[in-house]
Amino acid sequence: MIEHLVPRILAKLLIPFILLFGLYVQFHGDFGPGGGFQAGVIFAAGIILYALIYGLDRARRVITPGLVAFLVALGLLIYAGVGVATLLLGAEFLNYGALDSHDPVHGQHLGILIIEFGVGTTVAAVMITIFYQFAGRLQITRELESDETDDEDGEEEEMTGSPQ
Amino acid sequence: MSTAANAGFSLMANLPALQVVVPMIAAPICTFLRFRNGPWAFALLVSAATFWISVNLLMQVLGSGDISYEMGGWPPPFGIEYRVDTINAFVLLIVSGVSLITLPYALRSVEREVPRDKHHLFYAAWLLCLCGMLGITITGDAFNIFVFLEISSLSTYMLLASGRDPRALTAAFQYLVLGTLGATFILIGVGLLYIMTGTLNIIDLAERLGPVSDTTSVRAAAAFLTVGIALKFALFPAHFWLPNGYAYSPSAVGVFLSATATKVSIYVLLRFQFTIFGDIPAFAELDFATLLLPFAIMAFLVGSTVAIFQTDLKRLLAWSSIAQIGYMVAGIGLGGVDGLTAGIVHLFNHAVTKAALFMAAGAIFLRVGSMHIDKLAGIGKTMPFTTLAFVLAGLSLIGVPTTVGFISKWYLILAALQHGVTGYAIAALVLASSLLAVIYVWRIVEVAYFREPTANREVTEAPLSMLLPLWALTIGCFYFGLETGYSVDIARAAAQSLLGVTP
Amino acid sequence: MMEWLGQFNYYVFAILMMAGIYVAMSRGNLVKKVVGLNIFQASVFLLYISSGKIWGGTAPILGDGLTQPISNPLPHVLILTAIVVGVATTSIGLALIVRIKEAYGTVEEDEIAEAEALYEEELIRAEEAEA
Amino acid sequence: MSIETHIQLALLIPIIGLVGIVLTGRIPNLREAVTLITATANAINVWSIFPAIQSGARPSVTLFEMLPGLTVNFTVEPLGMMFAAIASTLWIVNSIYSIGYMRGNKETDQTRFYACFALSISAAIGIAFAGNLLTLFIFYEILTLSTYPLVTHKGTEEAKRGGRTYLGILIATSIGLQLPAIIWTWNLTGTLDFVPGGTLTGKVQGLSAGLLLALYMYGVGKAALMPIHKWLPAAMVAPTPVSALLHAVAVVKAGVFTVIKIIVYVFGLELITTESATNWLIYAAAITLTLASLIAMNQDNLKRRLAYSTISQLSYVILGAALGTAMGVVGGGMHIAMHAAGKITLFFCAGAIYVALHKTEISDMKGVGRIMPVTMFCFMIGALSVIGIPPLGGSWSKFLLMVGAADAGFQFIIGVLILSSLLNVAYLMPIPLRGFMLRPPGAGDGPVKVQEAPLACLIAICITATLTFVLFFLAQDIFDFLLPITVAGGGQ
Repeated sequence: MIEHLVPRILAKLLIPFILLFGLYVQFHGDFGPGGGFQAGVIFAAGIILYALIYGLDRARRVITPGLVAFLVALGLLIYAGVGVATLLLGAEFLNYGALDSHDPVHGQHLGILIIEFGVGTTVAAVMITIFYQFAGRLQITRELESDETDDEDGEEEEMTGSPQ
Repeated sequence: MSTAANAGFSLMANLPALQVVVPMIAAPICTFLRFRNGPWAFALLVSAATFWISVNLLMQVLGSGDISYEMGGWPPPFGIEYRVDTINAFVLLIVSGVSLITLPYALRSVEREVPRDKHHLFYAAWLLCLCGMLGITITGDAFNIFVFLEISSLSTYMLLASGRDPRALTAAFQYLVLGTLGATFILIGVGLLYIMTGTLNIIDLAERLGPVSDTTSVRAAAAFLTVGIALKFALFPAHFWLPNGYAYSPSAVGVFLSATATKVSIYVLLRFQFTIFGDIPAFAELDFATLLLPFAIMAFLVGSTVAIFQTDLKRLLAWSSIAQIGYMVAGIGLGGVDGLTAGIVHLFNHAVTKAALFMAAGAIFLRVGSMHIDKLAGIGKTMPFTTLAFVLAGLSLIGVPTTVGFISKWYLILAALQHGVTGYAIAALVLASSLLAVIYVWRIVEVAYFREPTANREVTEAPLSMLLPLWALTIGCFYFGLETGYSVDIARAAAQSLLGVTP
Repeated sequence: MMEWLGQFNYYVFAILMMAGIYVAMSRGNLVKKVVGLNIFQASVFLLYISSGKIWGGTAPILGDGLTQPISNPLPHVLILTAIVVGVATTSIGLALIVRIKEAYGTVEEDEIAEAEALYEEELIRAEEAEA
Repeated sequence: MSIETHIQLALLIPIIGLVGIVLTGRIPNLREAVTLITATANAINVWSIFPAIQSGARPSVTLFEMLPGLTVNFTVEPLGMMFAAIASTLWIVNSIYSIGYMRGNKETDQTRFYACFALSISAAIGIAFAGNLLTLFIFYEILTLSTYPLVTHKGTEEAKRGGRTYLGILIATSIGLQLPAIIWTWNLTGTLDFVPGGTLTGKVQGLSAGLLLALYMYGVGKAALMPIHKWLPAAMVAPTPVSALLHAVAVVKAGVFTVIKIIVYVFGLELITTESATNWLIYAAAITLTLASLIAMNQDNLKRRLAYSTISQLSYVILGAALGTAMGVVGGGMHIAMHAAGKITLFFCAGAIYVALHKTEISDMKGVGRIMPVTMFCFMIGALSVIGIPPLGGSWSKFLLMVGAADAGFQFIIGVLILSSLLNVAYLMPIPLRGFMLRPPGAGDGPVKVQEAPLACLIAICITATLTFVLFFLAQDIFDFLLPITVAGGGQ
């Protein structure tokens, strides 16, 4: 782990604000520019910057691959959950007006916020998963080569060699 | 499905939305299930639910005409409208039916061909693919078709590459490149239509296209759309990705995709050609469907001839799929109520026949371990039921009477004969290519029954969980060949509704 | 003259589209194919966005008493989805390339074809040895 | 039980028999018993319909509607009745013969053999009773597919190649030519039903009539017109009981039966006689007639010679139908019955000789008559019937064909028929004569040891030989029975 003093300090300063800005964009998407997709990507950029500076293993301990996989599914379920909720309240699928029976505009406001939050979670989690998978691949191929070299007999390794 | 019946939630009113949402929600849940056979059982349950929904939708449409469902409460020209009429209710039924019949079969086949730790991801991708295809079929919004098309294509790439065979990776990549090209062409086509008319709703688009239809950009849009869709269902010149894709992917994927993916893309072609560009005078003489006719004829001639020389059973079936797609497009190209009925009824007939053939091939792969034809020597004796089912489904591929294939051939030739001398030529070519089908089916019969089994490992009969769906489909090949009340009547009604002809 | 200037975006779209397709089709290296696909998709984004722009239109945020014309927000929303689709396709494409690299040791199409032929012979030989 | 249930039973009994055979596959004796019981039950049931048809009734049963406007329907008329009666009666005789042959020859897979047999008979009866072209086409295809496992029974390389030609030609002609013809007719007339007096009259003229007829005649591969006859000799690779029933009675007879039905009930005799474009069929049949007899003369293998003789006899029936006159059609119809009895005897004898002496080539059949006197005597009777010598049935049908040719004004056809009968003598009579006159090689001049075929085979051979004799006297009844089909009204 090569010691980069300057980037580490800067990262320490920047990352919290990146994440904060991501959340800001997330929750001001209804009346200003912003919304789930952009916020998710900004949030993921913060995590990936952390991983770049402090190394993949530290980042993996901060946000474990298991959690990320769960977040991907959770985000989509939140999105669809709002839809099902409006269904249960008697309106068409994803008709947020029904969320607040006596003030449809407020209902829509609430609905769009939750939906955007779901989208934000999924996008952030997907970006992080993509980064983990591709970055993690280097380690797996290195382990793969090390396995082949040390066990000489090398029984016929499966061609695809896709360990998970 | 929720059972709460409070505050006016009625299951029946929201069926169109549930048709797509149920598999969409099921996919992420499926990634959580890690216990043995968990994802499979969940996927089966969800497929049964989707099948139940599509049956109800079809009954509602046949009962009380087209259904229009405003997604999110926004009225049609602005919001996304799910419009269900006879043609897409029929395709919905085919897609969810095939998924329901393939999953029980897929249990043993996926267990052997897909690494254990990827099962939950495999079935999640399966459900996403199902959700994508159902979405394409049900939505009434042009851009929404593109989005669902991408959902189903992305999950198809994942399904193709999930097997152990490294050749599936290159096949999946090739399909990815061609599929993305096709989808983006469709995106350009829809974009140009949006620029000219300002709306994305299909019905609204059809009305607004009248005045602007004589401009080059609308013709360009029609060209982009036709080429893009042709790429998606592997019409002849753009068919390279299909043989490797279906041959080297896990057998269950081959069964599912061969019976549904191309059918949905042909439905999209029908939707664009007839609902949007159908009644526009500018397109009357430039009718894109008839432009596809020469490609369709090339498809079933080349498809059948190449299928004869294949040494891998699944590649042989994939090439025969290319030929059968040629029949569907020929039916659509011939136009008229008979032509369209021939095309639409062949969607259903080919789905049943090809699913049965791929299931038999998968069962043989499970036991023999290889798809090379010489390895199949003598399986007529060691795997009697599977091989008999394969031969019977092969008869339906040829179009022997009492099978579904015969019904499609009957309507196709009837449609062809109404086009004068060129019609006779087309009819002759259709029959010539079904005779080619006789050759490549009988090649398998001769290998299976007339040669002594060479594989030294004793090859036993396929497990019951695979035989039952296989035989259900084979009997279906004959039942729907005799009792055409369902397939032909619905196809004719769909053709009439597409052509705007009042029955 | 003004006519040509107004359609500048669409000319760029056409050029980018053809460039993207050419690269995707002709290049042997798989990564370059994915790059070509991305160029091609980017050109489509340009088509949509430039069709939504209205001269002098501001961002479509409903404030109080908005008098200025607003440029059409719909193409932007559509392209947001198209971008996500583009990212998804690229990530799956690259994942496949990584797996192909591991399986065949190369990303050049012709070398892959050779490796695949080799794999098939080996498969047949393995079956013969076993039969 | 009403006539309609009898018709449905006629189709169902063989299927029930099939299931019975498959279930009792393990126990040969029980399986043979099931076959015999089914055959007799089927014959009784089919014959029970006979009186109603004789009195002029045309019972009709519609099973279900397969395509909008097209139903699977069975209507029994005299020609169909006769064909079904022949097929079911000879099924009994053939079952007796097969038991002797299969046991004598120790053949394998006998269960599959009997099961496919039952299915083929059911298909043949289906063709006989078919009420429209679609039903006929369905059972025609089922007959082709159910006879394929019989033809390739031995499973040898040679059987595979024979099966390939057999299936190739039959499927290619049926799907390639017959199906478009049917759809073209459906397109022209809007109906596929068999209507006495024909549905095409006035709807098709000149060249297209000739073309449609060509599509039909070369579409019905089983009628073995010259260019598409190759499958018949190729199918001789099958065991003899298969060749006997299928190629002398069920399969080929289905072919010519379809030809007559199409000409009488789809084209209509009036269209055939007036439309000059359809006369090509008379010349095609005449050519097939003579050419097949010539080829038969230099065939050394007994079964191949009988196969080519069948091809030429089939063309007699086609010729009768092609003439379009009442006498010609009835003569053709009657020839189906007469030839069936005669030819099945010849095939049975060929099989018996193979089982007893393992001889297939005619050249080494010298003195066989002395070793197997009964078989060779019956062979002679069968040969005489096929040639058309008076005390045997074949003579009547040839006589009627000549009268039909005279009515139609084609005098040279009478010459062709006479020439062909002489050729028949040339290729059939040498076998019994060499059998009786010469002494078997290697036997001294003392009495020759008699080594007959198994008893079951002998019984079957004698029954069919006497049948040819009995038919001679029944010719008048068959004539009166078949005449109504040629009348436009059809005795409705």
